Amino acid sequence: MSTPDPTLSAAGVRTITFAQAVNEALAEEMRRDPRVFILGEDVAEAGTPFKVLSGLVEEFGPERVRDTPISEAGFTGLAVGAAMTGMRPVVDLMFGDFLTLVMDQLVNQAAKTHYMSGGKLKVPMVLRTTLGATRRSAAQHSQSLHAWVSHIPGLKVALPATPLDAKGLMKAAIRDDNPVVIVEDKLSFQDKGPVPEGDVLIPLGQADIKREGSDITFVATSSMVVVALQAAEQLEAHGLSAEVIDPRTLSPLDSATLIESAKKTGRVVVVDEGHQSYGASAELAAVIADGAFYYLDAPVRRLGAMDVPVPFSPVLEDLTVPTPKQLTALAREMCVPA
Amino acid sequence: MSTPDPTLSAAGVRTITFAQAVNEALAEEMRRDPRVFILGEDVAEAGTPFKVLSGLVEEFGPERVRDTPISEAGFTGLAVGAAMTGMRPVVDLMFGDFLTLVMDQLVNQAAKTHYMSGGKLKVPMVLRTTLGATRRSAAQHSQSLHAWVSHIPGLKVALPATPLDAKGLMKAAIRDDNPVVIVEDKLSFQDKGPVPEGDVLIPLGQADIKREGSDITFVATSSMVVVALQAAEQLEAHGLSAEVIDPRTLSPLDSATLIESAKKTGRVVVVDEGHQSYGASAELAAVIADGAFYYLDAPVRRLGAMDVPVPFSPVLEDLTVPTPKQLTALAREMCVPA
Amino acid sequence: MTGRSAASKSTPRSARGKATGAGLAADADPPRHLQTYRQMMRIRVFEEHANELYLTAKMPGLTHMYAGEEAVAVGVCDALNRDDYITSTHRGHGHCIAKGARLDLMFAELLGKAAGYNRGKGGSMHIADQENGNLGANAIVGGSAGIATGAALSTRMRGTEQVVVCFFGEGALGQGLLYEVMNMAQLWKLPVIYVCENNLYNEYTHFEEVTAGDLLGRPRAFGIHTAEVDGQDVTSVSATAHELVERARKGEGPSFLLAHTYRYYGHHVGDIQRDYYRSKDEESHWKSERDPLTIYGAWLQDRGIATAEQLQQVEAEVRDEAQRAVEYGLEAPYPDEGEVTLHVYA
Amino acid sequence: MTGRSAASKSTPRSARGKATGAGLAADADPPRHLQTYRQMMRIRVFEEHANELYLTAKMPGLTHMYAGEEAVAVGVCDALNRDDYITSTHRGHGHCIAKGARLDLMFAELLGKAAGYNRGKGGSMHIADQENGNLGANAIVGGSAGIATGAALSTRMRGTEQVVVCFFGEGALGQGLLYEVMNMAQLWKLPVIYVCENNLYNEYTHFEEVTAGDLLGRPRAFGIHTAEVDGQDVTSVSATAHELVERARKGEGPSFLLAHTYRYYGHHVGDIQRDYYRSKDEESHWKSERDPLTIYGAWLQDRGIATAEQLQQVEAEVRDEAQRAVEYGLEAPYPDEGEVTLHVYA
Ligand SMILES: Cc1ncc(C[n+]2csc(CCOP(=O)(O)OP(=O)(O)O)c2C)c(N)n1
Ligand SMILES: Cc1ncc(C[n+]2csc(CCOP(=O)(O)OP(=O)(O)O)c2C)c(N)n1
Ligand SMILES: [Mg+2]
Ligand SMILES: [Mg+2]
Repeated sequence: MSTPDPTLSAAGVRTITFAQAVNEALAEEMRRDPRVFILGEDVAEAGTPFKVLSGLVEEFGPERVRDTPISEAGFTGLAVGAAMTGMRPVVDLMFGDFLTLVMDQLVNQAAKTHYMSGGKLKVPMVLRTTLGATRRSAAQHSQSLHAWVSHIPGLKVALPATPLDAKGLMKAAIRDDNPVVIVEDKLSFQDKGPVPEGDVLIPLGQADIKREGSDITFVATSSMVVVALQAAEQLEAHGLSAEVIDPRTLSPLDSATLIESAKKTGRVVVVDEGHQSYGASAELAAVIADGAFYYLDAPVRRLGAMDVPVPFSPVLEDLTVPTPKQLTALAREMCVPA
Repeated sequence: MSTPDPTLSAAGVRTITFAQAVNEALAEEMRRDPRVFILGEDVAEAGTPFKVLSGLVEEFGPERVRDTPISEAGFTGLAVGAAMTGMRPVVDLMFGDFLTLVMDQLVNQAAKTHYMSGGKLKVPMVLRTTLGATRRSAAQHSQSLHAWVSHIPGLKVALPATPLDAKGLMKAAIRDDNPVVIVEDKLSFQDKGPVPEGDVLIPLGQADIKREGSDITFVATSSMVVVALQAAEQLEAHGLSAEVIDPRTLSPLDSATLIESAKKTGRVVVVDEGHQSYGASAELAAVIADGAFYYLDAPVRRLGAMDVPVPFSPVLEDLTVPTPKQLTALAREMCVPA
Repeated sequence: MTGRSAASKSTPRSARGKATGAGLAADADPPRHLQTYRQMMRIRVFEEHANELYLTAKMPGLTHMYAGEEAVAVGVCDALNRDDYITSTHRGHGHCIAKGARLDLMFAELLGKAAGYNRGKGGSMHIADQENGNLGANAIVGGSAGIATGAALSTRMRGTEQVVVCFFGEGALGQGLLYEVMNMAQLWKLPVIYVCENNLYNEYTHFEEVTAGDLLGRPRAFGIHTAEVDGQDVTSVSATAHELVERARKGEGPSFLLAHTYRYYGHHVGDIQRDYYRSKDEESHWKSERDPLTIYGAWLQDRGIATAEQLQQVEAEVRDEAQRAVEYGLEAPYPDEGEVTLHVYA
Repeated sequence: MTGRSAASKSTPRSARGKATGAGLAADADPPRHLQTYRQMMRIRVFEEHANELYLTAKMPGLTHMYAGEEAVAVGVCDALNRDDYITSTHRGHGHCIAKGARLDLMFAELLGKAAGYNRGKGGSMHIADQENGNLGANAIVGGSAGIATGAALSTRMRGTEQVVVCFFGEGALGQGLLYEVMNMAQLWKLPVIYVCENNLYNEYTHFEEVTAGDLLGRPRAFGIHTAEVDGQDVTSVSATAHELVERARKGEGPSFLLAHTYRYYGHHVGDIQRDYYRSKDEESHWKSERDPLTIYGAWLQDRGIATAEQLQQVEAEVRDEAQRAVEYGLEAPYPDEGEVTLHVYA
């Protein structure tokens, strides 16, 4: 799939925000399937602190848009049990940093139930949460911990980067029979983009070529897609053509699309907002460096968040997240004939 | 550092088990420093289910070898608070799978306190836990989740593979002013090796060349070190010389030693018992593929645990963990001139 | 699954669909009582075999035995319909059998065979029997408290009359998760019954050394209805369970049942040298004075509901069933290697 | 740290080393009372400035204000020595000030400046003041309960007489961690006082909608001593806090203090439109009838301990101090870029 997507010029396509796209996906799925319900902190009247769920409780009522106590492990556990017995819960985990509190329910319970039961039980649930720094929220409200869940067989992991992907991945996740973690960049909720009305389903496991190019490939996730696109534009002025690929789901991973692009351009930078060390960027880089080994003109490079807790002070925080400028500089350095 | 270590031929070197080495390290440090204490489930009279701590409560009493309720998050939190206020706790987390329960205390609290406080507070604690499958313990008691903690700045992570390393890394960890996670292979507790009496300190961040070789490098962690050594022996019969490098600590990572070996041999396999995808092996492979790019004769390959929850049935479980046979086959394939 | 259909010959016991309205003691119906006695005996004999399989190195890994605690699982499940749910623990064989499972498929699971309840992939600590509403054993202490409470939420949202029983040991009172979910269960009046099996020990530590205050104070703090029973007396357990299940079905909300009991074997099969944490005297006191099968057998005979011969007959039948079930398990084939990558995703 | 020494001129208040033996009400000593009033006023005015800094876009991020709850932090800290510990929350400015912090270094922290308590690296949600025993605010609800309890264990193991206060909002009762650590605190008789600030709301949800049963039943379940106070009345808070601290120091173990209070602003500075979850009437009732500064001011005047003029004088001094502190914070330099990689490891 490559942008511009033909479906986006069809009738019924509106320009809406990322938050609206998520909201719409949930509303459509809840209308379609009475088993779908939402639970989490301040999801009902408040519509979450980010207001992503505004209006849903009015349409679906407080049973299906259910405010919980501040009990992340508890309500994630409830979702697992509800999913095992015929419901399709969507857990709202306010900040990705709170994954720390739900790992047992997610990893030891949700992810393993289908396998451990020899295929008898299944856990069709979605857990949506956030990633992303530079919101001045300091070290416990700014982490991008998607590498953890991507490491766990039995979980699927989606990282939408545009309103369209946000809608399409959410709908696919809700219809999936497995536990799916959707990580949204909390700084992109107000970003706008074209989204069709009604069913948009983006298969889990399909990367998206967000921009075609020939000299270098940027494999970028979530918040870093826009960084890569900006860098790609800046590089044009330097006569360099960058391709931007968004895996969209880390698990399953569409490694074929990544490797193919790497073979074409011969140069790759992986950009991801998780800490660089032992982050998702390591897996993507390792897969590409292995799969495209004989085609690479330079080592696969990575740009991740700095390996430091996210500092509060804006002057420090801004240093920790990869920028278009850094990426442009790195790409130019890599494209200089050796 | 390279084996055989000269210190191991010195007087006072005994052949003891991995469990005894850990026990001795703790006992020596507790004698040396009254601030050191242990807390966890069944650590006192029972000496843990693996009997690693046997005898310590008799010497140090139940205050310093403290049985806790089955409250992993709680007692890890207590350790953080105790460490911040002048003690040096060693948390005993019975199974590595229970990391799921303590991630908030470890990652959001212990790891970040020093940084968030601008360097004023520190958290000198050790958390020891396990990894490793093939014990017929099924999916919730067999995981190797060290990649998670390695991803977190502020934590150090050590994976001893021999009794000597077990002693030396534990002692170094206890004296370190940071939170250190030590992950021990639960199947190696009865393995024997030479260990000197008294102070053995292995600096955190120093890889060990467990075997020298020239044709291929195996970077192996924890339980996989012995797998790599066995493969290396098998390869000798095929005229291939394998070097085995054990990073010993994943964070800090001695990447220089890894890259140097890769440059020398031109071929690398990373072997680690975590799930392969998004595992520690990805970081090691990415670091080497980048750092030794121009010296590599083949792509850096990885052997991790299969990306499946660990099955109970022995016939299935044994398929999930890398074996010397697999590694030998892979190495031979890689060493065939292209 | 050919293994399954072959297996179906070996244990004729089919789970009762509906629970009888009241507790055992209110009922003089001999078949029901003999069936209850049989269920307790099946657990007892199952565990004897499990221990033996370990000692003779035929069973992979370790397993935690329920012998001594039979009256709790059987008494509680006496109040449940087949489509009611339970969640179970690492010490789960008793719950599984009491909820209606077949011994042969259980042994097959403990032995890692494809015919097992989980196709050999779960083993003792994860045995699940969905058809009889057993959502699975759990190797994380307290780990199923969320699942049970969520299943209860699900029954309400789906508009069924199902109830859920969450079994756990007193050690699980150490896990914060339990408090989080009890709060929600009470807030939303969910039909879940928390059954705390206090067998005195968290592994090798007496519960009093690691448990402050009053056990029942914990559910009460959330306004949850509580009850306490002699867990060695199946008629008491059953009577109370019927009350609590009735409450839950009527929408009156969750409850918490504290059952006092004792495990006969070690924490797991390998825990043989136990002197350092509990005395031989204590063990033999429970076995000789407080044995649930003896107590119930005597109760039945006292009331003329069953004769000693009838009970012996039940035991003989159970021993026979169990023997055949073990053999079935031992002979059953292992899963194909290809199964290792099956069921990671649905 | 030149920033620090420059700053030291601006706030003369040096923390009292030792708490006086008894609660405020038992004491007619005007300086102590005026100092208490000053502390409450410092919190109130600090928050006015914090709000203003947000509204004028001078402060990065969001912050949670303590105004309305001053009597709790100040009353509790009245019972603490300087070397006693506290742990604090996302709504932590009040705790920090009450435990002895300087306003200028606090503003510097809120503004991300190198002179701040945490060198700008923590911000409002992580402000810590080790020299005065404040082990830090925490952005994880309930996240400091383990730390506080562990600090209490540490005081015992080190053989000191220090006690620890763990502040948290009633929302933290939803976190399982709290139950896990209360159990250990009681088991080991640790000198920790859990202070639950019930300001009625968990963010945008009334606590009754998400909290079943009885708040004090929770600590009581573990056998923990409990007390309840009007959190708007600093003399009551102080009296009770002295009792609880005394118990803890004497080795009589943990306690739990439930303080009823109210926050005046939104959940955070950005929570301005609040009608959907609480009424303007409710807000103005608390502000006009239950204001802790007004209540204490009246109490002081009724007893002739202070005059209206004296109180106004205190307020004027505090406003002046705060104004200078804000300016100090605004003018202070940001940390050097090189600091970003400092302090990851000790
Ligand atoms: C979260 C967690 N912590 C520790 C363990 C190790 N463990 C297994 S059983 C057990 C004791 C459980 O005691 P209790 O809940 O009373 O159940 P019992 O074994 O007595 O039936 C422990 C500590 C575990 N499985 N899960
Ligand atoms: C574990 C966790 N869950 C959720 C949040 C988001 N959050 C921040 S403050 C808050 C409400 C806290 O309410 P309470 O404990 O009563 O404190 P108050 O804000 O009223 O002082 C929530 C849900 C968080 N910071 N941490
Ligand atoms: Mg027990
Ligand atoms: Mg509150």
